[in-house]
Amino acid sequence: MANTGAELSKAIRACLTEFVKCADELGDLDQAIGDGDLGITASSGSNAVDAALAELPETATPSEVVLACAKAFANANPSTMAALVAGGLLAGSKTLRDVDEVGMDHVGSFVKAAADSIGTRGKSQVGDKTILDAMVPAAEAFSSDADNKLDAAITAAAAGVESSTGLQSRRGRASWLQERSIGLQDPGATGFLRFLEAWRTANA
Amino acid sequence: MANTGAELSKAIRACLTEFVKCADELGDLDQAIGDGDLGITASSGSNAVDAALAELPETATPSEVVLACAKAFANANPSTMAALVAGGLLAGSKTLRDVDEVGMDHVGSFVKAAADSIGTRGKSQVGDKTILDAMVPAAEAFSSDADNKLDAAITAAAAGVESSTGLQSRRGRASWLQERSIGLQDPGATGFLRFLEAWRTANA
Amino acid sequence: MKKIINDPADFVDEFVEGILLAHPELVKTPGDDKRILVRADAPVRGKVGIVTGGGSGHLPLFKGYVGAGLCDGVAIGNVFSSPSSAQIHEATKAVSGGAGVLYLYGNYGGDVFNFDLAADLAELDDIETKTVLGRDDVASQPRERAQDRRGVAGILFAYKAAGAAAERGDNLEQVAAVAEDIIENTATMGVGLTPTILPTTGKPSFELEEDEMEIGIGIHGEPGIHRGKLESADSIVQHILEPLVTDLSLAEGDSVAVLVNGLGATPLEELYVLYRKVHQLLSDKGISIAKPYVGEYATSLEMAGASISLLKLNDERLALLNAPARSPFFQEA
Amino acid sequence: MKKIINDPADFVDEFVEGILLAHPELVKTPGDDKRILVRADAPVRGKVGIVTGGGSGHLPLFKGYVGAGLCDGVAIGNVFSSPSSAQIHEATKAVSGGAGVLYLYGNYGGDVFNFDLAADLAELDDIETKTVLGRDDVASQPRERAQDRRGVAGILFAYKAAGAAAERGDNLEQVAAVAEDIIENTATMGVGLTPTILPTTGKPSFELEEDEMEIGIGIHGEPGIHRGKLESADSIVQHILEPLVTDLSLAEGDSVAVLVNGLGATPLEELYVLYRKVHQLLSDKGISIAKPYVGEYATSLEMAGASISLLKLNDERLALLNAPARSPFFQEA
Ligand SMILES: Nc1ncnc2c1ncn2[C@@H]1O[C@H](COP(=O)(O)OP(=O)(O)O)[C@@H](O)[C@H]1O
Ligand SMILES: Nc1ncnc2c1ncn2[C@@H]1O[C@H](COP(=O)(O)OP(=O)(O)O)[C@@H](O)[C@H]1O
Ligand SMILES: [Mg+2]
Ligand SMILES: [Mg+2]
Ligand SMILES: [Mg+2]
Ligand SMILES: [Mg+2]
Repeated sequence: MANTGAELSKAIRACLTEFVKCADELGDLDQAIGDGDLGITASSGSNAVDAALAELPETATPSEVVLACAKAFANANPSTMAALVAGGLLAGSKTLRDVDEVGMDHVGSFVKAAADSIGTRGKSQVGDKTILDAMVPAAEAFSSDADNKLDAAITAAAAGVESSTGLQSRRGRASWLQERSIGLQDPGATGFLRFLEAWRTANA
Repeated sequence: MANTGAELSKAIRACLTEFVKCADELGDLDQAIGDGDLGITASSGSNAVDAALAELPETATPSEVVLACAKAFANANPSTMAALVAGGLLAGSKTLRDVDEVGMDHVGSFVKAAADSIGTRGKSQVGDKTILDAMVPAAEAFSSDADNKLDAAITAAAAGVESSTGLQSRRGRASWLQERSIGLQDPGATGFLRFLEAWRTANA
Repeated sequence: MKKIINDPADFVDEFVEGILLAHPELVKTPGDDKRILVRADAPVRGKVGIVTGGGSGHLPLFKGYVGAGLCDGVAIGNVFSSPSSAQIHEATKAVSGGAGVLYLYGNYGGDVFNFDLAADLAELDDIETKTVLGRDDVASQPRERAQDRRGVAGILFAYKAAGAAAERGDNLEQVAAVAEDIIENTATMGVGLTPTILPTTGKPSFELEEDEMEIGIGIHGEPGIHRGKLESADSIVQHILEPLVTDLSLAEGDSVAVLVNGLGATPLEELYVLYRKVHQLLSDKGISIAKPYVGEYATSLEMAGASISLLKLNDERLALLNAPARSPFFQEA
Repeated sequence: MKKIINDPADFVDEFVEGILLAHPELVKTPGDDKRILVRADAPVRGKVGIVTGGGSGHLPLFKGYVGAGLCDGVAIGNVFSSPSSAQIHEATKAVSGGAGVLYLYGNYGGDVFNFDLAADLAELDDIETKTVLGRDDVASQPRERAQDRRGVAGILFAYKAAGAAAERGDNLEQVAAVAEDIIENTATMGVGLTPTILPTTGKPSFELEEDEMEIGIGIHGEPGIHRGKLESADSIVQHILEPLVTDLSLAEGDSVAVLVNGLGATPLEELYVLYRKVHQLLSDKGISIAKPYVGEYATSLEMAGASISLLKLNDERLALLNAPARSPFFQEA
């Protein structure tokens, strides 16, 4: 598998069509532990990205494609997730500088760079019960020598979501719940997992 | 039957104990056609009258008893009914000036004077669907030569309540309903009827 | 009934006490009865006094309009019910500065009968009074019976103008004429979405289905002129504005004051959505808005809904609206 | 969902348009994006600019505090969600008078990350920025983690004081220090009775039983510290006031500003019932109220509930609160 910018753009748009189906689930999870707007961030962010990609010229490089995603997602429904993911995509896009065709071997470093950016901006780390609890193990799976790296990343992200459910939230709105956050599933981490699953359904 | 001021006071207090039981009914009727506060006017007005009468000296004349009722009722829960009834009682009290013992033959002119005062202050007459639709026929019955004047007045007031239910309201809040007031029972007229009935239950 | 109150029977006394504790430099109670509030500097010698009053549950109406350039005193009834004539009489004495007293309040039977009684009592004290009734709710009676309309939020304009006239030294007749002029040129209509619950009875002030609205509803939940499915903000404005424009015979080139008033639970955001459409529709007709008010000016406790009032302006009316005024709830600099 | 709106997706744009139409002499939008409002006279040359912002649904917060003696500009997000960094950046440029810009807003992740990004962008334009976060909700974190508290109604005090400091000519560092000083001495706690319904999703911001209240709830419906049966107004004040007094280490002889703030649907009458008890309890402790505010200052659309904020005063803080200010929603003469 190797994608030009145009192919990457197509794959992202196919994935998002699938991904937005989980908007209600994310909204409900965020309702329980936060403010309930993650469903809107997911759906309006996806729509904005889709529209931005539709406007890009065929000749856009993978890095330019990711940059367009970041800007669109940041401005669609600005929020914690929007700002952190946009910052993560910006950081990720730098790992693709000068890359014309993205292959499976680029994904691990891309996801890791994005996760690092989120951790820095959000002052957060694995175990804080955030998106990082799914992202960091997934990044490792992408960099592993698993046969099917996407499957391995999905398994790892799902395990991260599950294990973090038992933890107390230490970042963002959910942390205000203190002990009461224990047992509730993190919406951001779940969103990341659903994104990977949507990619598999749409593109694998 | 003939009552001194003290006896009149006792009879009024007994009647009011009975009368307040209809407060919810009056409130509900006023809810449908007005603002729903007539139940409060009836109950807090009755309580205030009861308290005022309890404070009067044994030697109070019938006219002084009625005057005390008027003041207490006016200030308890001031409203249309409170102001009109208080004004009516003031006017009625004048018919009892120099009367030491009230008899059945005083009642007709008392009720008529009260009704006249209400009509003047309220710019209203029989057929406007107000308390007058029960009061005026009752005043006539009290002045008639019926065997049991109270029974006759109750029958007349009940007929007035019933016939006015079919009319369109022309005074007070209820008039804002225009055609929609047709078919709804007037709370003020009903209150007057209930007062007579309570008098019979408590004192006859 | 979800309310932040103590014993419902103490509700009015307690919030009035709160007002007195919060704003001692602006309002005071002249005697022991906390249901009577007057300007801190009352009586103002030589100035016409203005007394208003009515039921509670409408803050900032009525207590909120006691202050410099506004009313001088207020008599406060229980929730949605009139103050007593004794209270109105006491307020009258407390604000009388020797130039007479204007009674300016909304046209509700209970209030009228009690103010009339108070006027009789004031006469015995040699205090001259005149009465002007707020009668701006066009939904309550057709134009031919405008004298019988109930008074709602539009009385704000009359307070403001009559207060300014009294402040500049107009005599009782002139102040009453100003108030009457404003009221004749004011038209209001409301829309209700959800009722308030009366604190003492626990009952709703009216009933509507989950998807319904009522146009023309009164501020105590009195029935309006149209009940139907809840419509968009823009079409609500369309329903309401046309009758107001007709009622005031507004025409191209006219200038108005607009009051978009929240009835309690409706967010300020929604009031501005309404204002936007009012502005657009009036602009389309060539009518300009020289003075906008958007917010809660006359409420019905936690009722959801709003009202729109128009006042046809001329130079005199606008100048009176723009004159300085200051109460705990209303300021014009 | 009973709301007076048009398409929920247009809600924010439409009410902002309403604000602009109603108050053109006070606020303007510097470019095409109506989500950015600034003082009509912005940029004020030589003055430190103050930019705030955050999600919509809290009127008069945040847009309401743009004006003379207050903030200079605001970036407006969707309901309960942050404005974008691009919008904050544009507001920054529009108010920059050459003396730097203070970012003063509530401590919410989405806002923080977007303001931080905007600060990076402003640096590229050679505009110096500093950030002070409103962090007054004592229910959201214990005193030891006061830096992580969320910001609620108490930010009003910081706007007022920092705005006055900027107006009198303080430099960026000084204005930021004023804001920080105020926030460190402000403590707020709220109580929620009923949720708001989010216009776009139609869902409630939180859920409570018919007879329940939640103490410590946030203005987006974030969970508080105690959920239980609805209690009387007086006992609600008792629950809330003690933690505030402790948090600020208030003692006999101290003087405070008090803000009793309605969250949307709660009537002004009820706020005064709360104020009454606050006054009584503070008096009992020998603490005097030098500056009371009672009304809706930071809401959550039509949520029922209230919050109480205390600011420990000294002469400097009180003078800054009393300095003149004027926005469409807030005036100090
Ligand atoms: N400081 C942080 N670092 C990393 N992830 C965070 C942080 N704060 C929140 N998150 C993630 O963001 C998710 C919530 O996103 P969102 O709903 O956009 O937040 P908000 O509504 O508070 O702006 C959480 O479930 C969590 O995964
Ligand atoms: N102008 C009037 N003349 C005579 N009776 C009237 C008049 N207006 C109202 N009423 C009577 O008063 C009753 C309502 O009383 P009340 O509930 O106290 O009025 P409100 O709540 O409007 O002050 C009506 O049912 C009617 O019988
Ligand atoms: Mg969220
Ligand atoms: Mg009634
Ligand atoms: Mg009444
Ligand atoms: Mg959010």
